[in-house]
Amino acid sequence: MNDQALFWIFAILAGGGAIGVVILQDIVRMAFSLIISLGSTAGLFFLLDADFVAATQLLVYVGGTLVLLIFGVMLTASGPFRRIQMSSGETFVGAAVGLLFFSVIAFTVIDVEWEKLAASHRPVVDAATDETGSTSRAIGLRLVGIPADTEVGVHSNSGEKTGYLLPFEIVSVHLLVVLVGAAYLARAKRHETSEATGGDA
Amino acid sequence: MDIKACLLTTAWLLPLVGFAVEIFGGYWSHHAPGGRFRSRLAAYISVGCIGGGFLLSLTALVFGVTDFDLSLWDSPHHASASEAPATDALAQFAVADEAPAGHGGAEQAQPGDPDAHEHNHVSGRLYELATFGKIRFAIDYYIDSLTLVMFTMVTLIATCIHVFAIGYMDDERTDEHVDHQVHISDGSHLHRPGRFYQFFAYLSLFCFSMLGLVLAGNIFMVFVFWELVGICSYLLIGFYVERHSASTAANKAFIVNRVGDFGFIIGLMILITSFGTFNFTAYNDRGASDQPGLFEMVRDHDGAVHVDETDQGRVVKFHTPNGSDTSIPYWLLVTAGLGIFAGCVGKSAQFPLQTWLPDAMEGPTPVSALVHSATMVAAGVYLAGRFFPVFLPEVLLTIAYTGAITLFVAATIAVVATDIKRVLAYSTISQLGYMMLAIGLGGWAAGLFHLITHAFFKSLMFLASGSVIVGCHHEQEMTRMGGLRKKMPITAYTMLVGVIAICGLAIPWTWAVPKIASGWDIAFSGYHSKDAIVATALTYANLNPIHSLLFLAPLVTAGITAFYMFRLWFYTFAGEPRDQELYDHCHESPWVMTGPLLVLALFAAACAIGGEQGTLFQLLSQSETHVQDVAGSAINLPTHQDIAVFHGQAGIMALLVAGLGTLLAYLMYCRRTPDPSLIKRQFAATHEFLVEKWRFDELYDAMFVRPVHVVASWFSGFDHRVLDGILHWFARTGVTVSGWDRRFDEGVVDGIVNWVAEKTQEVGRSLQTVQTGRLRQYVMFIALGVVTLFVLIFALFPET
Amino acid sequence: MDTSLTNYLLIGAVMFVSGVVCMATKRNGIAVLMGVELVLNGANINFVAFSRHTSLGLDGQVVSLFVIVLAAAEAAVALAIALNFYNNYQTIDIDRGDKLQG
Amino acid sequence: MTHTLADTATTIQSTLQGWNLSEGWAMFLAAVIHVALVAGFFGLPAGIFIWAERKISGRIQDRLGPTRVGGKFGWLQAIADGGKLIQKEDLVPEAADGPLFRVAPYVVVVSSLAALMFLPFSDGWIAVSLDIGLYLMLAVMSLEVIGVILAGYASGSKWALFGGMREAAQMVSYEIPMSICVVIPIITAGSLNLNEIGGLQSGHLGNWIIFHDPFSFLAFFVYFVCATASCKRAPFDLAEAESELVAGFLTEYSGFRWSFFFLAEYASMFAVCGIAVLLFLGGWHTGIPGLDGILDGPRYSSDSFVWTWLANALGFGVFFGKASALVCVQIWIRWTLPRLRIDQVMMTCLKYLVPISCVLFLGAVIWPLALSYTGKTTIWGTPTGERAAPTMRLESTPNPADRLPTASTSNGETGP
Repeated sequence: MNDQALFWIFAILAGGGAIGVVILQDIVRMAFSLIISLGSTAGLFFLLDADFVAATQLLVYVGGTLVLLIFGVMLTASGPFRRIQMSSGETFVGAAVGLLFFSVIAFTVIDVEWEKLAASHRPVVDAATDETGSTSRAIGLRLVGIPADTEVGVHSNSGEKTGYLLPFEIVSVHLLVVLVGAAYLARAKRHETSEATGGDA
Repeated sequence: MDIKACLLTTAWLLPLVGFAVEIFGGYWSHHAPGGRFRSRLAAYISVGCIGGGFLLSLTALVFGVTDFDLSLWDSPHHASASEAPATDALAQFAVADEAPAGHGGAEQAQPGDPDAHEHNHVSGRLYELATFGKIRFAIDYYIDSLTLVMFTMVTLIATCIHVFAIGYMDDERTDEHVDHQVHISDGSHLHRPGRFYQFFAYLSLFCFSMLGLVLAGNIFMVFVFWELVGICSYLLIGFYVERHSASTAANKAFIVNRVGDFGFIIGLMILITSFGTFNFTAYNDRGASDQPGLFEMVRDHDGAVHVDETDQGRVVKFHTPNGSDTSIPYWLLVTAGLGIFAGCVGKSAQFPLQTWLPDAMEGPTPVSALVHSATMVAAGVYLAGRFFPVFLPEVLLTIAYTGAITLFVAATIAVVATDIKRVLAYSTISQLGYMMLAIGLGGWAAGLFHLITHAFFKSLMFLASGSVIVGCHHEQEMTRMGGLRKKMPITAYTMLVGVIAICGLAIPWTWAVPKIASGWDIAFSGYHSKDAIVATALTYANLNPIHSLLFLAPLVTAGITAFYMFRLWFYTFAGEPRDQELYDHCHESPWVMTGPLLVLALFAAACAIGGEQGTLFQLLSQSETHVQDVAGSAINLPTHQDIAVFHGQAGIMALLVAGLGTLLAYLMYCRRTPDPSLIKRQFAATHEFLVEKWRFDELYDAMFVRPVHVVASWFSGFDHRVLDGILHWFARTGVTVSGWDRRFDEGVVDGIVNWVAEKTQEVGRSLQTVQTGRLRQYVMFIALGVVTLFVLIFALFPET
Repeated sequence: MDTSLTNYLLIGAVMFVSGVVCMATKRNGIAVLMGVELVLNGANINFVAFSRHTSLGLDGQVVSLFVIVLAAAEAAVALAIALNFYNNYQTIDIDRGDKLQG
Repeated sequence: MTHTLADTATTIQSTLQGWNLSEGWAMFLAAVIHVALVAGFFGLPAGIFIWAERKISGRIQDRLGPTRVGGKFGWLQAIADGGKLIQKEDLVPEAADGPLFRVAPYVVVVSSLAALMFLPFSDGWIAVSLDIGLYLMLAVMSLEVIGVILAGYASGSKWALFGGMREAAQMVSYEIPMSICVVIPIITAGSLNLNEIGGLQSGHLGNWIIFHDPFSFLAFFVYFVCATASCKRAPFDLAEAESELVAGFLTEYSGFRWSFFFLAEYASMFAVCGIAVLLFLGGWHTGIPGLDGILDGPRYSSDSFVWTWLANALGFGVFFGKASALVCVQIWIRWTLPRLRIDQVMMTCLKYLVPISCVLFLGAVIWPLALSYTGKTTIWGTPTGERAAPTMRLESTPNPADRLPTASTSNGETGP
């Protein structure tokens, strides 16, 4: 029951924040509602027992990326650009397409009966996490190339899983490239962009 | 590596350096400081190179004298000569005559013993270019006393000539050189930028090639540098390309040489294919000393050739250390020798290929001097000497006769020539004939001895004539000169030295008081060498009476030589000036030209001191391969004893004849009794014949040129009608076919391509409107696209 | 007890769609970036939800980690680009940046 | 959420459920009570430090500092200030963006106080014990900057805007070396769990991670600099640089919203210093071998509640003392060093701290390998395996990582 309650709180905050980003006109308020949305997404991750992902979401996304975005907002949103009005036609079309799109996805989501999947593979993450309920060690091992949950043997086609060492390395190199690239793109007085990247890295 | 080899290699490569520097740096020296006149830098560079080469060769010579343990003053030759009094000469000759084979035995001790054989040359490998199985292409060197002497001689003379050329070619150091002998259509003279540095670059290359030829240790290298020498002579003879005569002369020299080289190549091919090696001898200095060389294979240490009678006919068995009985047919070896000699004929202008040399006078005089004395023609004689061991008696006989004919013919032509340089040219030919004759007669040392001495006095005389020509403002006709000795004393008297040297005049103490002063005649170099040759010829004639002609020809020619040489000198320097105006304007040449004259005069006079007991001769005879008579050949080659026997008589005869010739010349051209013009009128036909050089050119014209023209015209006719016809037909067909092809192309292919292109363009234009460049619309399209896809899928597959 | 997978997916759908709409309607460049972040997060929610409820296992979480990190990188570069855009056009309205239209 | 440690939240909830309330209500009440506890309990150190700062600065400037309120030490000064601030009117400027302006202080104070939830004051004395506690703590603390930026932006004044932007830049850049330095003790201890890291440092001083190897020793100081910068303390207080920007992002604030910022600042000071103590300075251990031995017994054997409680109380005292000492050092620095320029701040971070911390990190990674040639796992400290391990880990089903070859490489791996 209490997870239920927490879920609904976070869900409403996340969805509402997202919709707020669309609806609001003031760029700064959009940013704020985005923060709310992403932060409560972190909450949802907690409810999904993905504590490490949740913490990362907070640290990197909310603490890094969004600060970055707001920073950009501050740099650009001088006077006229705080609120750029769009024609009502656009608004209407956007809303229509959005609703269509949402209906499509929602139809799919509801149409598929996930219970089969869910029922069959219940204990995966429990097995992967250690008894403290933390997935951090499992994920870390996975990132250095050792799939932890194969040891438990619960995982299907567990035999040849080799983890994520290569993607991990690739991503780190990619971050370095981004660091350089951003530092180059934002020349002169705007070092901050590149630093933020480093912070996330 | 042997010290001599080091020195000589350096001396050999120095001129190449000079050549490279001048050719590539020439433009720079063109613009060197000094206004519109170019700097003498190029000249200094090449003089430095060749001079340094001379010093190095001299050092090498000194080393050689010690290394080849020359016992100069008590050599067996000298001993035998000294204890062979003229009185019992005939008796000893009789003994020699009865037992000709004994000479070989008596001789075996001296050059026969291996260590002496080891000591008289140094050969090795500088650099290996490529190896194909057994055949090695390599830069080898073969150094014996001949090589050393040749190096010293060539570099010394070349140095003098370079220095002389600095003065002679001085008018080339300008951007506006006027060539007075070239008339352009509008009657004016040709104006061209001077070619000072090119000239010296060519000279350097020339010396490089000649030295390379002398140093060469294998046939391959010999051939390469042989051809290089030919090229350089071509470049230098045709130096004034604008003059038609010069270019034709260059072509003539080149083509005639090709004729000889044809035989030469054949000879080389035979040698290579049948001996399987390029090398002259096995290496004894550095490099793999595995395979024996040509010379060792043909003759053993005693100089004997093993001839066997097999069912294939006569064969020459190779003399190999491992005793493997490989052999070459006798006639094949003879052919090889003849081929190589053909090459020598071409290079050193022997009968019948002598015609190019006089025309080579078209080149600048220093070039003539170089060509005539040190490099070009010397190459032929040197090569004949070098390949001496390979020559079989038949070949030697051919060489001897060729030399005899050449020397006589050339001398006779020289008698009537009036161009000062042409006289010298013909004299060169006849002197070369002498050398060849000597080699053919087995007087190896004598021939090369004459080569060296002749090089000195002939270069001297050419330079002197060059100085005369410069002094007389490029007037070469002797008939217009006269009495110049007052105007240019140095030239005149140095020339006189040369003349005396070539005529072989001397005060023969040997004959007068043989006991005390044997071989100590008061004489210039020419006397000794010619004397040696004539002595050899006399001995030969006595050993083989059938070939007495080979003795008469040189003897007579000695007289003729003396005649025409003094004629030349009297014409030019003595008597009264025939052309007053010319006489007034002529002047003595600057020191840069007279200096070399003096140096060369010194050498022409003194280089052969002591005659056959002198240092030079001894040096040369160190590297003489002693040859034994081939069994079954009718020829008996004279030995040193025999020559020593006849030496005295030969000397006297030669001297008398020469004196006669001199006297006649004096009477005719100073005393005018008998008047030469009278004689000319009386023997008009002969004179005409001689002036036309025995009509050799006409003969060749009739024999070769015209037939070739006729045949060529036939072929050209065939070409024009038949071949061109066929070709044209093909061409026309091609044109028509391609016409169709073109129509197909333009119509069908291009049509398709253009159609596709247009369609693509239309589609692109229609799609252009979609690209609004607006990000948000793109996103909208994406979303709509997804939705539509979804709807489509569900419309098409409702059951899934 | 657990909330069903469907709810999470629906939340993800909401975030995704609103992100798309945000991208499609907002004229402010930064706002478009926010839309992108929303889209990525919607996807992330799906990943994590699947990793919790289906055989995807921890891989889902790992993938979402990668997504987060790369999103940060993307944001950095995109923001740098946006600032350059602002410097060159003196506006952040991306509709001005239609130089590429055909 | 699964909790292995019986932390306060679950204790309260279970007790409430003991009074047969429904689970939902129990949890709700538990949350309320918990928040009250946290706010009150963590507000306390903040108040103390506010007072301490005034006294210390007074001493440093050769003044007496506050003397009036509450006796000659003025120890009620903080409370008096709070009272005054609460009475003030809550002003929102005309140009400000109302809602954001109002909400910003809450963001700041919530994030900095919530960070304290993951901080163990003694073994097991922790609000929420997570296996990734440290990570989460840093994450939550990094949210504080958002509030500051919003505050600076929403005030609608250029001073505030500049302050906010400087804060953003400074925060985002100083997070890099700070997190790298935090990673060093983590790889030494092999755990993200603050409680566990603290428990590992029992025994004599050599067991403190700061003395584990030269790199962690240097890392402590780098971390301390970054921490000072990340809670906007002098000489890095560019965000509220009185001399240039009137009061930075605080310019437009007054009353209790302003006091929230103030509270948040001191709370986060205490938080970062607490992290420093736990990561480097041996947590709640005294560093005296005998004493720690005595205390660790009851501390890790949960048989007798009272002794455990007493031992933990002692540990709390030790921990609090260490943390307060560090805070005092920060105060001392503030009143000693002049303020840097913004470019100097940036340069310090990017050109010096980042490379230094990277080098230290590499060194700390290579250190065990280098040591492994000497056969020892530490230079002077007791090998971690033989130290007393926290009991709450004892009844654990051995986790899968233990059976993996790579899991036991770092010498911080805990075994029973």
